[in-house]
Amino acid sequence: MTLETGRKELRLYVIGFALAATLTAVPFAVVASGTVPRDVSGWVIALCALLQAMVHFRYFLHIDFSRQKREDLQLVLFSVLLLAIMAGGTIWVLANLSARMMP
Amino acid sequence: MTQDAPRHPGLNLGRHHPEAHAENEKLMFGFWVFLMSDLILFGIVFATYASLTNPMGQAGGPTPRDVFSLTSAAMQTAILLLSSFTFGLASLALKYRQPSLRAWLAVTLLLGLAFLGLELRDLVQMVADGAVPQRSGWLSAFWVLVPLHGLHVAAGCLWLAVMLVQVTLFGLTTQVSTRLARLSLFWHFLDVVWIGVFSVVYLGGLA
Amino acid sequence: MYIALAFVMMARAIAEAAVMRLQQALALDGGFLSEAHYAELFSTHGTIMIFFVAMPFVTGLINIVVPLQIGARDVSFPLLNSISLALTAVGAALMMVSLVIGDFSTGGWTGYPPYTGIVFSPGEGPDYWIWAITLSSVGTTLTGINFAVTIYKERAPGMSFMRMPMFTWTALCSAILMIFALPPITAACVMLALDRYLDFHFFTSDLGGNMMNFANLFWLFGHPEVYLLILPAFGVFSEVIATFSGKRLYGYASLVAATMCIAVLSFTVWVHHFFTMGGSPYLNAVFGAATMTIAIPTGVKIYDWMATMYRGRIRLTVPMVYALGFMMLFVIGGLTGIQLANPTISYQVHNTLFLVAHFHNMLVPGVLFGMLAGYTYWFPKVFGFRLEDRWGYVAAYGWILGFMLVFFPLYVVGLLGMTRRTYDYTTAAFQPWMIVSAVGAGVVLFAFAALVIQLVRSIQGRSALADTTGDPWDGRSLEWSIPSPPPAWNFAVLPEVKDRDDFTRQKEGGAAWNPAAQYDDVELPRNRAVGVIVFLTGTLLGFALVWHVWWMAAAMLAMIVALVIWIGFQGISTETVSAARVYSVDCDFLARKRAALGKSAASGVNTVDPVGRARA
Amino acid sequence: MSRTTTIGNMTGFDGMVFGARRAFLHWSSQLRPIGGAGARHAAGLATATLASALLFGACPALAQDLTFLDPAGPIARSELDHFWRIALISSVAVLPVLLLLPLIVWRYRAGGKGAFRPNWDYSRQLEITMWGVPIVIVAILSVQLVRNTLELDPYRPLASDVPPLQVDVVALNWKWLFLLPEYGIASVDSLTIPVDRPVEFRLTSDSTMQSFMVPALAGQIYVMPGMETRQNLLADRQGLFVGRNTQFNGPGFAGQSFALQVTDTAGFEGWVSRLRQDGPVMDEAAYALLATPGTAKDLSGMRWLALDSGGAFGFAAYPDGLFDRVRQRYMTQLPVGPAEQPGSPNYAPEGARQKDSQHD
Repeated sequence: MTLETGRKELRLYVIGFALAATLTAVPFAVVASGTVPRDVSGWVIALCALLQAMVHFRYFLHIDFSRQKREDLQLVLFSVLLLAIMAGGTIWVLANLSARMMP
Repeated sequence: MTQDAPRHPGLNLGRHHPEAHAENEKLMFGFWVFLMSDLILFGIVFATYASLTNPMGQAGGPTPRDVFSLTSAAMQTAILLLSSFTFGLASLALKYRQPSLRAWLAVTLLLGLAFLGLELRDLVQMVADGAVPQRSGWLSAFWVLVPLHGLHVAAGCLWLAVMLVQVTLFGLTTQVSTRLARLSLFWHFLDVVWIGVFSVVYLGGLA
Repeated sequence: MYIALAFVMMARAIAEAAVMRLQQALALDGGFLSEAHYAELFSTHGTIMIFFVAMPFVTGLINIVVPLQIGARDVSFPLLNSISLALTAVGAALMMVSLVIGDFSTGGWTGYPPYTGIVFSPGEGPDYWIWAITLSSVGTTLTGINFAVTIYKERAPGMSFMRMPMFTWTALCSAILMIFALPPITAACVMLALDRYLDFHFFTSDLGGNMMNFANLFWLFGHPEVYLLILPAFGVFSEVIATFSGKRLYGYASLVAATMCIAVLSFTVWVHHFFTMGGSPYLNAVFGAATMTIAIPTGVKIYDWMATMYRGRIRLTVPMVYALGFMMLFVIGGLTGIQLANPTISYQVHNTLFLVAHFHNMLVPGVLFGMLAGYTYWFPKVFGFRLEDRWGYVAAYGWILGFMLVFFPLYVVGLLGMTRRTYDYTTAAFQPWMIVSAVGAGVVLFAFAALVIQLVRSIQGRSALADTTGDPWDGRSLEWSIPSPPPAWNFAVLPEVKDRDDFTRQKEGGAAWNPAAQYDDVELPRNRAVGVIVFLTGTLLGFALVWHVWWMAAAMLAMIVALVIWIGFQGISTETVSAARVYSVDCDFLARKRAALGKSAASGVNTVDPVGRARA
Repeated sequence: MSRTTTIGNMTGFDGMVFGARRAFLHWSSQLRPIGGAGARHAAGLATATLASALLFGACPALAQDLTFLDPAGPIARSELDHFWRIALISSVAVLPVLLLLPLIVWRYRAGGKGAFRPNWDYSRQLEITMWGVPIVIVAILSVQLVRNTLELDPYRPLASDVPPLQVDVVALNWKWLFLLPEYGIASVDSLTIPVDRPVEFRLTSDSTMQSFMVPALAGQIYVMPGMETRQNLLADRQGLFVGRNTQFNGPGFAGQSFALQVTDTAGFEGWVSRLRQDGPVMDEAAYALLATPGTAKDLSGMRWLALDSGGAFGFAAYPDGLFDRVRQRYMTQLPVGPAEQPGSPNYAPEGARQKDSQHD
């Protein structure tokens, strides 16, 4: 049984690795090709980064929706919320101020 | 705490150490909290970097296109991702008491050092090109953001080396196992941060 | 053995208190007596008051009270705790060193560049400010982690989140703020340091630096910081008001919700500190409205406390006087806060003494009264004797009166356009108000002296003031169910919690002060010298950085890394207190307790033989 | 400037302060019957409070040159109205505390008349009121806030038949330099503007971050090196007003204020022509001298056109494009060292350095 679970867990790591590798390769390819318009490539990069971060949390850091892991999930989600407020807010505020002060 | 207490995610201690789970609940949770605090720190530096990545912040100095190499960034990314995977294998080896544990840890350490070597090479090249932090606000932010991650990786490598020694000296005691579990969190977390680095700094700068 | 441990704990608590008192005395001195180094004084006053008076006071109180309230033996990570304490002490030590060697910053507690940059302040002053704050902010982050884990993982069986005492709730929120709000100031300070030391360009005027980002980062920390300080004070008031009204806390769920709302909202309002920077009206309006939103949960809290007193039986003890003074004065500060949340009003009164009066109106009644109330309230728990009343009342009324005299005039002169941080002025109309304010400062100084006298007289008369029962106020939460001072293991047996006011439930149901069925061995962490080493290396590191002594800085850094690795090779060292020892101490206490309650000393105590059943 | 307005405005505020004190007095006098040590202290406290009331009362009525409380333009007036409106609306939540708290303490003191209900800890109606009323109040306040903020954006040009007067402001340590591009004149620490004509300030700093404020006419706005902020205002009453920097920037900070004279058009024209006729021409060297740290008084020995006894002076002309050049200095590709940044203690402009070397 132990061996079976072990193999299953190994498979999860392999899946995670494969997904992460793909999600890395796509944006790199997009940028390397140089043919994709800038705003499109920006969205691709952002989306892939977000997905890959989720892949890492799911397959490497073992965060999921199961009951025992809820405390950590809540912690991570709360942190991400604050991160969004703080980092997003900083970018917004500074862009706004700079636009008003550099005619 | 009983043995039925929820096992901490990422804590692959296996059935050999039931009491270790209880003991480590708070250590692991505390480490998660620390990582989240660290995440905010990185977020702040990222936001600062983003707000300085514009012509005003670059002050007529070098731009991302002048100093970044997509190939080098891709190599670093690949190495770090691979090291994350090998650490995962080490975690499994730890959980199932396989003798390959030390080998996987050593491989991870080597990959980490290779990553640092590549990053260092890039930074040296940038200095040679005059892209020093004193040149512009944008470069200042770059020189804080990327080396900050590098410093974390270096700390992780040092920690790995210490753990290799401890595994050899003490064997897989509870303390050593749980330290390895926390180190694995740290290592995977650094890879998550690196996703941000290569997306925002390298791909964002070169797109 | 336990005496030794208790002694160490007490010595630490006294050391903490001594540091706090010393700083406080200094800050008052600085603020009111000397005019020669005015700029240096307002900078040190602000920095010390926020970082080295309010923060350690709050941290210390949480440290002592939370483990007792949740029925735990200690915080989760005692070693980490001593390291954080050491780092805070490092910051305080650097502040003290700056008095003697060199000058401190003149840039205020906010230290805005480019004024504090190398171009305009080439001296060592801002470096002291930077390192004092950076090192202590790291300590505070670690403290926050420790508290959060303690509250999450160390609660006694049965104590669900909704059964936690209010003070513990506020401590949890405060810990969350420590974890998430401190990184911005650490980052901002390090960036400023890089600007000053290595000619980076984060906040410089030239080469693409953006000084507006410093204000942004500083207040990203600064606003949560004030809630970090004020929430535990709210917690203290919740405990004090419920206890001295002899009543369950009204609207517990509301208070919890309000506390959480405040903690989260505090991250969404930082721009109101620089409405006048010239942001677009949309930006300002969004953050202005967000700021006002915080008034909702805060108002709810005030009304909840009033409802707690309603239908209660109010005892006007010293902590209660602070609580009432707080509520009356705080709403006035709240009103001016609502006004300041309006960008258009902020245009007029920002940087004037109106603003200064406002934030002192929040921080003095809010934080300081809260901490003094908590100090008076929990003092007998920690030291085994109460504080003497007479000087306590003098101090409390003195603080309230002094506060009004000092700060109400500042509101007026602020509206008249008097700027903060001016050491002189030419408008004669300001003067009468400033005289009133100075008289008020005298009263505050007197109130502080009263606190010192109170402490001295209480120590002198400690036998008369002794608290043999462990429950001097007819308290409601678990900390009052154990002896004062608590033994090193706090609880002889970890309690089973069944209610929000569990101790009151026990007392009413006759279940209080009964011996446990079974006593177990207790493992306690051994005291280690790590804290002292961190303190010494940290202080030397800071000093070396301020004075550019690179070899020393490098050596200290290397020492810290070596220390961390060395700790890694040490086992967790604990010592065991035997069940018999725990049992006998508990029996002593219970016997005393029964004697005090006038009950038969024999009943029940020896009917079971717990030691026999103990695992040891 | 009418004193009545002043006093009228102050009543509300004094009312607030005195109201609080009265409530406190009331409350503290309640302590007496509660007995114990409290009573004696309460008596002492009441005396002390009374003494403080006398002190407050003894303060003379407010001086003539009132600022925010006696506005001389529509913007500041709107801000002041807003100030009182917000205070009034907020009082709906604040006053009950000040009034009810003493009552509750009195009625439910130990030994008092109030019924003791130790387990009463929830009431649905009360909960709804406690959350509902503040939410409604804050909603109303927010509407007011958004409206007022959008209306009084300092960048928004003011509607008027007359074209606005352009004034460029350079913040120096520790003085204010005003440039009037329309007329070519410049002045330091003193400015005259015509009544009923909008003024559009463009502001930058050649030093640290500062804050420009004329409380009688509008609020303040930050002024930063390399950046340009704006302030639009209008004076509808003649008089002499004070403006100043409110952001601490070193030893001369306390003295960094300026006189703003609002006159009729003739008075303004007279001021302009006086500067044009009698004022010297400001050249680069003169600007470098101006920019050196020090207050205007420190420069009173210069043979420039003195405008008042406070050290203010004026110029008939200033170098072309001075404002933009000052701003652009920090936006180049080159570092600007301490020697080139006015306001730095190490500031050493070319002119001053040459003078030094001549002395040697």
